[in-house]
Amino acid sequence: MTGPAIFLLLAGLGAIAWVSARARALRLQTVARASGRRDAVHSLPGYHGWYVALWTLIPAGIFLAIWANVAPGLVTQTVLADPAAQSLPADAFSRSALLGEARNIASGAQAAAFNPAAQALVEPYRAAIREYGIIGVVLALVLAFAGGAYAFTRVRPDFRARTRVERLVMATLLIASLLAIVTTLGIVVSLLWESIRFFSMVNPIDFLFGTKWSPQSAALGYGNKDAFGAVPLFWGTIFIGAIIAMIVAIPLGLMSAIYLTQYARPQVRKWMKPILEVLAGVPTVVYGYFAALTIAPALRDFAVAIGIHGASSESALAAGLVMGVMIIPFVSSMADDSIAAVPQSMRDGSLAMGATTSETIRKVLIPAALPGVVGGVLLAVSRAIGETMIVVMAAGLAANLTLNPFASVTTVTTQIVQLLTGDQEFDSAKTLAAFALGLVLFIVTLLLNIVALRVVKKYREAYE
Amino acid sequence: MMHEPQTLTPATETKMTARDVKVFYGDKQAIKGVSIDVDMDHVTAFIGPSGCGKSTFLRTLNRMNDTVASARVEGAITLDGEDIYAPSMDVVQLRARVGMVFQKPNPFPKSIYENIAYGPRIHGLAAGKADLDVIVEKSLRRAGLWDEVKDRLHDSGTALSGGQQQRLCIGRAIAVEPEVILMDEPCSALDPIATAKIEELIHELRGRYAIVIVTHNMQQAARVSQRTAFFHLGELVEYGVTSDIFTNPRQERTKDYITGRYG
Amino acid sequence: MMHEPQTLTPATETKMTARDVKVFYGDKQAIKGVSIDVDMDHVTAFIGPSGCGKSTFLRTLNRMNDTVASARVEGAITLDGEDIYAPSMDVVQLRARVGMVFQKPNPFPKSIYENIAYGPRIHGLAAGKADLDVIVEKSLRRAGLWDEVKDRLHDSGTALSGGQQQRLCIGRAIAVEPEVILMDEPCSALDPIATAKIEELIHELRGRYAIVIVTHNMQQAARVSQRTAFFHLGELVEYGVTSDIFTNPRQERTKDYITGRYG
Amino acid sequence: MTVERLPTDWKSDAMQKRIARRYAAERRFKFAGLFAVALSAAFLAFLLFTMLGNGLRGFTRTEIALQVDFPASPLLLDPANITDQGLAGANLPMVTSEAAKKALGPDADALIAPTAWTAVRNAIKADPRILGRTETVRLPASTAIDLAAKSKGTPEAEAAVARLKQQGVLSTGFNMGFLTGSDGTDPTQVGIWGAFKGSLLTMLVTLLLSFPVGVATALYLEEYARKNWMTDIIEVSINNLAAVPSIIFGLLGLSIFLNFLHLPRSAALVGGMTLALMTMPVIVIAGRNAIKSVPPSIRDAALGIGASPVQVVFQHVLPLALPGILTGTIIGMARALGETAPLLMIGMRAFIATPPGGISDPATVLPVQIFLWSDEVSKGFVEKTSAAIIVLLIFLLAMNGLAIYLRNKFEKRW
Amino acid sequence: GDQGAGGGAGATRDQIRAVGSSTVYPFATAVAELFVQGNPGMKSPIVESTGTGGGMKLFCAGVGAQYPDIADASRRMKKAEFEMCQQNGVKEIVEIQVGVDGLAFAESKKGPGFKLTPRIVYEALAANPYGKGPNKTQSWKDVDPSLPAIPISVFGPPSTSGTRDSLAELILEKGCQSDEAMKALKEKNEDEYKATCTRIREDGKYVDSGENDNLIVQKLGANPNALGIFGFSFLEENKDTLKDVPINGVEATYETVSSGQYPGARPLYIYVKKAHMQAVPGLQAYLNAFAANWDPDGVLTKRGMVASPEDVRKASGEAVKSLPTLDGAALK
Ligand SMILES: Nc1ncnc2c1ncn2[C@@H]1O[C@H](COP(=O)(O)OP(=O)(O)OP(=O)(O)O)[C@@H](O)[C@H]1O
Ligand SMILES: Nc1ncnc2c1ncn2[C@@H]1O[C@H](COP(=O)(O)OP(=O)(O)OP(=O)(O)O)[C@@H](O)[C@H]1O
Ligand SMILES: [Mg+2]
Ligand SMILES: [Mg+2]
Ligand SMILES: O=P([O-])([O-])[O-]
Repeated sequence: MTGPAIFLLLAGLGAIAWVSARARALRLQTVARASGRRDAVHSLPGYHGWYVALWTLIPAGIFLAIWANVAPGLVTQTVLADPAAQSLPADAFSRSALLGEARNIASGAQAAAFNPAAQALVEPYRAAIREYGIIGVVLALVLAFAGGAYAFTRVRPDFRARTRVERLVMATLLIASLLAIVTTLGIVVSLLWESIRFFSMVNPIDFLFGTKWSPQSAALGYGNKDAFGAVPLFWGTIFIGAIIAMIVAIPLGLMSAIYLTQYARPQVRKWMKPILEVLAGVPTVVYGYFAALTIAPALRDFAVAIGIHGASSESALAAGLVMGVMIIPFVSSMADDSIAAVPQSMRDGSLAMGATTSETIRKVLIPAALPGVVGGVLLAVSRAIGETMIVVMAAGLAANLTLNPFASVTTVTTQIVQLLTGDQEFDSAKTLAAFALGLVLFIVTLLLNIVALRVVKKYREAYE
Repeated sequence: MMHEPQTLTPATETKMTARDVKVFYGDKQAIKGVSIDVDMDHVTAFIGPSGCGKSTFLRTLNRMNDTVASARVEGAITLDGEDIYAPSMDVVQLRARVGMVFQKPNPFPKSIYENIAYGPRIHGLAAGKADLDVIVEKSLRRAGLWDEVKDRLHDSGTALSGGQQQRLCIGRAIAVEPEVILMDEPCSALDPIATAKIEELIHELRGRYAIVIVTHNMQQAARVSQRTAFFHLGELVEYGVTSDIFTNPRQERTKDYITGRYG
Repeated sequence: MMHEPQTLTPATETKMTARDVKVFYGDKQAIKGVSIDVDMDHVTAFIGPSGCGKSTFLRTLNRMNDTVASARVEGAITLDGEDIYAPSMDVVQLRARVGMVFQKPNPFPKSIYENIAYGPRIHGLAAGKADLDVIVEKSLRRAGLWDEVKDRLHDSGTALSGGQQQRLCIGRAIAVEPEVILMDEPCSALDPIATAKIEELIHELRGRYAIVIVTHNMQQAARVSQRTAFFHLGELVEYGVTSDIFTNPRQERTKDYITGRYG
Repeated sequence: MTVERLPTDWKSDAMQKRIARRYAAERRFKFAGLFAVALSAAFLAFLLFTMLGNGLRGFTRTEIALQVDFPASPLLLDPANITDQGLAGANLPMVTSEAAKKALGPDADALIAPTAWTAVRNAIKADPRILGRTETVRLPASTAIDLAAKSKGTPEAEAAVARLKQQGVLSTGFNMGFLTGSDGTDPTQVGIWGAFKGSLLTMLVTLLLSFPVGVATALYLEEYARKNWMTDIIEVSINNLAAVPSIIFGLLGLSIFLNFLHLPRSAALVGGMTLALMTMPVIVIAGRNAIKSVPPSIRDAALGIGASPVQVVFQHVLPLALPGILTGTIIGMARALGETAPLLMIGMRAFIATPPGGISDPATVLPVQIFLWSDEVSKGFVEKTSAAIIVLLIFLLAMNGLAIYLRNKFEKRW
Repeated sequence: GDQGAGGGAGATRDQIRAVGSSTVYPFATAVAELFVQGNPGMKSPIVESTGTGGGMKLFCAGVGAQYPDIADASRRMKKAEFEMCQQNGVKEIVEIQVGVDGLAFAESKKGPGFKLTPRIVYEALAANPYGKGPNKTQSWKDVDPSLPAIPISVFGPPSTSGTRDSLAELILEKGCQSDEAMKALKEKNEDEYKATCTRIREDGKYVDSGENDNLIVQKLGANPNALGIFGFSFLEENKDTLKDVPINGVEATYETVSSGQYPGARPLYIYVKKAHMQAVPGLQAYLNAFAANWDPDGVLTKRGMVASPEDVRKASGEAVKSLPTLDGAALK
C-alpha cells in the first residue's frame, strides 16, 4: 500500500470518527438540554468530533511514523534471507547500492536497473515490501479503531471535550515555540563542539590576541602558534562594519528618517520609504558583485589618482561604503521608530515655545530619542559585522592591520567562507578555525543585540 | 450660530479677538464660526463636552494647528490688533508671545534649569549665563516652584511629581515673557492637591497675562475663571461672565450641560 | 476599610456577593477589600474618580481579570451562591452567565447578524439556522436596535454609528441569556442622544437582569441606578440607595466628590 | 526678588536678524535631510541602472545562420527512428563543425559556440524530415563573436563579425535558452532555470517549515504564554535568532544537517531547512506585531461572552492578524530568497548542469548561481551574471511590492 | 537523489560526484556537460571546486554514496593522501592524466614587461630566502637589477591548492636550489628544506587570492605593476587584457607547455574510485567522455587545457578502459 493511500485511508477514518462522534454528542445533548440545566452540556458537538477523530488519528499516525523507519530494515533482512541475495558482492557499498537499486525499482522510484544484478532482487523486494506494508496497515488500523473506540465511549454531554482538544492545540503551539530554543542550542552546540576541538590545537589566547593570521602556514605544517592570530580579522571586521559602514549609514540613515518623518509631505513619504527599504531588500550577493566590479575599481583609480600608496582593488572602503548603503534603511527605520516613540507632547511643547522644526528636532527630539537611536545603531553594527557576501566579494583576503581604507583587509565572515569552501582541508585546525571564528561572531553579535535591545526597551518604557 | 462677538464689560482691555473662525480637519469642520474676545488680566474658561472643539479652538490662538497637516483655519484672529494669520506674522515669535500649557505635563527630558532656559535660549532673550540664571529663578518663582527645586536645578525635569512638572511647564512658558497663556486642561492629569496648587497659581498669574483655560471640570471653571465660554459641536453656544453662566445660563443647551444632562 | 458587606433593603434578591475582595496587579494593590451585594432586578452604579478601581472590581465579577497576567484576586465572590473562583467553575460558562459591555463599543468586524449569533453558536444555544434567526431578532429587539438594522443584518457591525454599535454589543451580550450584565462606562464614548437611548435601554432591561454599571457621570448614575457604590483609592467608601448617596452622603469623601471638589 | 525685565521687543532689528538666522539654519537642516534621502535613492538608481546596463544584453544572443546539407553529411542516424540516444551518438558535433567550416571558412569552430551542435540536434528533433534536405539552422555564436556583435570584442572577433554581417548570416535575438537552461561552462549556452528551480524548491521547503512553526510560536507567545523562565528563554532565543548572522546558520546546517544527520549535501532540502531556521524568527516577530495590533477590545468582546482562549485566537485574532503575518512572511521569504552565504556552507555551490528533480537532489539557487558566475573566467559571464541579477531583483521587488501592497491594503486602524 | 539510509539497504546515488582542483574544474564541468548531452536521461554530474588538497581529503574519506567518486587534481596525489585513502578503505584508485596545464605568470598589457627566472621569483616571494632571515626586498629592483624599480605585488593561489603546490615545486624549489647549500639541506633535513624553499612571505607583497581567479585577472587589468600567477587557461581566456611573462625566456604557449619546455608545465589528473564504478551509474561513460575530448583538437583544448603528449594520452586512454589500480609506491 502506498503512502498516499494509507494517508487517505486514515483521513477517511478520522472523518468517519468525527462525524459519528459529533452526531452522538448532538443526540445526547439534545436530551440533556431538555433537563434544563445550563451546565448539563459542556462542549459543542464538534469538539466531541475532534476529540474522537484525534484519538483515531494520532496513535495510528505515530505508529506509522515509527513503522516507516523500522519496516525498511525488516524488509531488507527478509530480502537478504532470500536465496537471490546470496550472489550479492561482499563489498558493502556495492552491496547496499544494489539493494537500494532493487528497492527503488520495487517501490517504483526507479524505472530500470543500471545493474543487472539488482534485477534479481526486485521480486523478493516487492514481496517483502508488500508483506510488511500489509502488516503495518493492519496494525495502524487496529490502533485507529482502538483509539477511536476508547474516545467514543467518553462522549457524554458533560464530558469536557473542548478542554481536551484545546489542550492539544496549546501543546502544539508550545512545541512549535520550543523549536526556537532547539535552534539556538543547535547553533551553540555545533559551534562549541568544533571550537573546543580547535582550541585543543590552538591556544585561545593566541587566537584572540595574536596579530598574525596565516592559516596557510599551519596547513604547510609550520605549526599553529603564529598562524591563528585573529586580531587582524577582528580589526578588518570592525573597520569595515563598525567604522566605514557606520560613517555612511548613520548620517544618511538618520537624516533620511528625520526628513521623511518630520518634513516630507505624506505623499513623498509614502513613496520614498518603500524605495529606501528596497536598499535593504537587495540581496547581498548583488551588492558584493556591484562593490567588486563597479565601486572597488573606481575607488582604486581615485586613490591612485590622488597618490595614495598601497591602494588595492579590494579595499576596505569599497566593501564598507556599499555595506553602509545597505544598512541605511535599517538605521533609518530604527531612528524613525525611536523618534516616533518620543511623545508628540515633547514636540508640541517645543513648538509651542516658539522653536523652529529643526531646533525641535536637534534640541528635543534627538536628545530624547538618543538611547533608541544608539540601540538601533548597535543593532546595525551587529548586522554589519555579520554580513558576509559583500566582504567575501569585495574586501579581499589579506589579513592586514591597517588604517588605510584603500588597503585590503579581511573579515571574520570572509575567512569563515574561505576556510570552509574552496581550498579546504577537513579536520585540520584550519577548518576548525572557521567554527571558532563563528563562535566569536555569534557571541559578539549576541552581546550587541542583547545590549541594544535592552537599551531600546528601557527607552521605550520610559515613555510608556 | 453667533458670528457677532460676545464682548463683555467695556472696562476690560481686549488682548485677542477671533472673528468667525472656522477650523477644518480635512473635510470635517471642527469649529463652525466662532467669534470671541479674550481680555487682558482675566481668566477665560472654555467648557463643553468632549470633542466639541475646545482644544481645537484654543490651538488656533497660537497657530499650533499649523503642525497638524490636515488642519485649515478660516476667519480672523488678532493679537493686539495684529492679524496672527497674516503672512508677515512670524509664527515662531507668535508662539513666544502666546504661550501654551498642555493637558499632560510635558517637561523636556532635560534638567529643570534647561527646561526653563530652553525658550530664552532659542529666542536669544538672555545676554549671558548670569542673565539666564536670573530668568530661570524668576520664572520658577512665578510658577511657584522655586522653593521646591532650587537645590536641584540640575536634576531631570521628568523626575518631578506630576503637579510639579505641570508648574515647571507653566514656568517654561512664562520664561519667554508671553502676553497670553493658553492652558488645555492643565489639571486633568493631576491629583486634587496638585490641582489646588495650579488653581492658586492661575489666580496669581492673572494680573500679568491674559489666560485662557480649557477644562472638563465645571467646578474648576467656576473657581478659577472670570469669563466662561461654552462650546458645543464646534459652536460657541454662550460666552459670558462666569458667575452668570453658572447661575443663570441663557441657552437651554448650556443649562443641560451644566446640570449634567449630557457630556 | 469596610469589610462588612453593605446590604440594603432585605426585600431584594441578592444575585452576586463579594466578600473582602482584594485585587493586586503584581505588587500593586488596586482593590483593598471590598464587600458588596449585587441585587437582582436593580441597576447598581459604581462611581469614583479615575483609577479608583471601578473597572478592576467590575472585571472580577466575571473573571475578566484572569486575562491580565499580573492580576491576582483574593476574597470570595459568588453567583447564586456558587463560588465563581472555585476550580470547578468553568470560566467560559461563567462569562456567558455574567455578560459584559465595554467602554468603547467593540463589535466584531463581522456582520451584525454574526455579531449577535457568535455567542449562541459557541455555546450551542441554537438548534439550527431558524432557531438562530429567532435568537438574533429577539436580542436585537431587546437591545432596541431591530428596527434600525433589520434590513441590513449582513452589513458590517463596525459600519454602525457609535451608539448603535454599543447597543449591538448589548444585544450580543443578551443573546447568550446572561443573568447579570456588567457595563463599564457604556456611554462615555457616545454623544448625548445615543447616551439617552442607552439609558432608556438600561431602564427596560432592569427587570430581567441584575445590571452593574460603571460611570464617570454622576448625573447618569443618579438617572439610571437604584444603588450606588462610591469607590476611592481602591476602597468602597460608601454603598447605598442612589437617592440617599446623592442627597445625603454619609462620608465626607463622597460628598466632596459629588460636589466636584476632586476627580 | 529679582529685577523686572522689560517686555521683549520682538520687532527690533537684532531680533529680526536673529530670526533670519534661525530660519536659514532651518533651511540648511531640511536640505541636509533631503540630500540624504536623495543620495540614498540615487545610489539605488545607480545600482539598478548599472545592472540593467550590463545585464540586458545577457537576455539576447547572437546567432549564425548555417546551411546544413543533411543528406550529404556523414550522419550516423536512422531517419525513421529518431531517439535521444540515437541523436547523442549521431556524430552531430562533427557534422556541425564540418558544415560550419564549409560555409564560414576554416576558422568556423571559433565562430560558433562549442555546443552549437545541440541546435542542430534540436532542429532534427523538432522535424526529422529536414534530414532529407538542406536546411538553414541558426547556431549560437561563440562568446567572442557574441560579445563583439553586441558590444566590444577583440579586434579579431570584430573583424569576424564584420565579415559575417556582410555574409548576412548574423542575427541577434532574444535568448530563450537563458530562461530555460541550466548552469554550463559556455556562457552562450547557460540558463537560470536550474538555479531558479533550485530556489523554488528551497523556498518551498523554507515556507512549509517556517510558516506554521512561526505562526504557532507567535500565537503562543503573544496570546497564551505566561511570563516565566521558559517563555523568557523562548523570547530571548527568537530575538537572538533574528539577529544571528546568516553565515552562522550555514555553520549550523553544515555541522548538524550534513555532518551529524547525514542529510544529502547540496540539496534544496537542507538549504530550505537552514533558511527556515533563519526565516522562522522573522515570521514570529512580524506575527507577534500583527497579533499585537489586533485591538484588545476584540479579545475582550469575545472573552466577555464566553469564548475560550483557543476560540478567541482562531476565530478572531488570527483572521485579523493574517494580513500582517503574511506581509512578514513575504518579507522573510524575500530575504531567504536573496541569501547566499549559509548555502555556500552546505555545498549548494556545485556545478550542476540539469535542473534538480526534487528537494533531495543537488541544486543551486539564484544568488549562489550569481556568485558562481561572477567568478567565471569567460568574459561572456559578466552579462549573464548581471542578467541573473536582474531576474533575481525582479522577483525580490515583486515580493516586496506585494508585501507593501498587502500592508497598505490591510493596514487597519481600530 | 539520495535515499534515507534506513535499514541495511544503503544509500544510492544516481549522480556522479567530483571534487577537487579549481584548475581542473572548468574541464571537469565541460566534460560533465558533454556527458549530459551525450547521455540523455542521465543526471548531470556534480562538480565542486574545492582545491586539490581539499578534494583529496573528501575523496579519501571513504567508499560510499556520501563520498565523491572522482578527485580532480592539478598535481599528482601525494603519498600521504594515498595512505589516508587506504586507511579509510579506499583501496583501489585509478589515476588518469587528462591533460597538462601551465603555471602561467602574467601582467597587464600595460605592464612593464617582466622577464623572470625561478631564482628571481623565489627571492621575491620566499618568506625566508635561503634561510637567511626574513625577506626584505621591496621592489623588483631589489631582487634583480635588471628589473624595474616597481614595488613587488603578486596575486597568486592560496595554500592547499594544487596550483600553489605546483608553484612551490616547479618554480620556488628550482629557484631555491640555485643555492648549493639548499641542495645540501634537502639531503640533510627535508623539513627545513621545505620550509625554507617553499614558504611564501606574508607581508602583503604576495596576495593570497583565493579561488577567485577571475578577480585576479581583473585586478591585474587595473594594476599594471602587479604580477599574477594562475592556470594557463586563464591567461588564454584573457589575452586581450593580459600578457605573458616569460620564465627563463620561455613564454607560456600551447606548444611550450605541451612539450614541457615551459618550466611551469604540470600534468592534470583525475582519480577515480574503482569501488564506485559499478555502484554509480554513468561513471564509466563520464570517463569515456573525458577520453573522447582530451585530444589536441578536442573540446577541452578549446577551453584552455593543453593536451598531453600523444603517448601519455594513449596510456590514459588505456587506463580509462582497463582501470589499473594505482600503486602507492610510485607516489612521493
Ligand atoms: N488632528 C485631528 N484630525 C482630525 N480631526 C481632529 C483632530 N483633532 C481633533 N479632531 C476632531 O475635531 C473635533 C474637536 O476636537 P477637540 O480635540 O478640539 O475637542 P475637545 O473639545 O478638546 O475635546 P476633549 O475635551 O476630548 O479634549 C473632534 O471631533 C475631533 O475628533
Ligand atoms: N493591567 C493593569 N496592570 C497594572 N495596573 C493596572 C492595570 N489595570 C489597572 N491598573 C491600575 O489599577 C488601578 C485601578 O484601575 P481601574 O482601571 O480599575 O480604575 P477605574 O476606576 O476604572 O478608572 P477609570 O475611571 O480611569 O477607568 C489604577 O491605579 C490602575 O493604574
Ligand atoms: Mg481637548
Ligand atoms: Mg475604568
Ligand atoms: O585548485 P587547484 O587546481 O589549484 O588545486
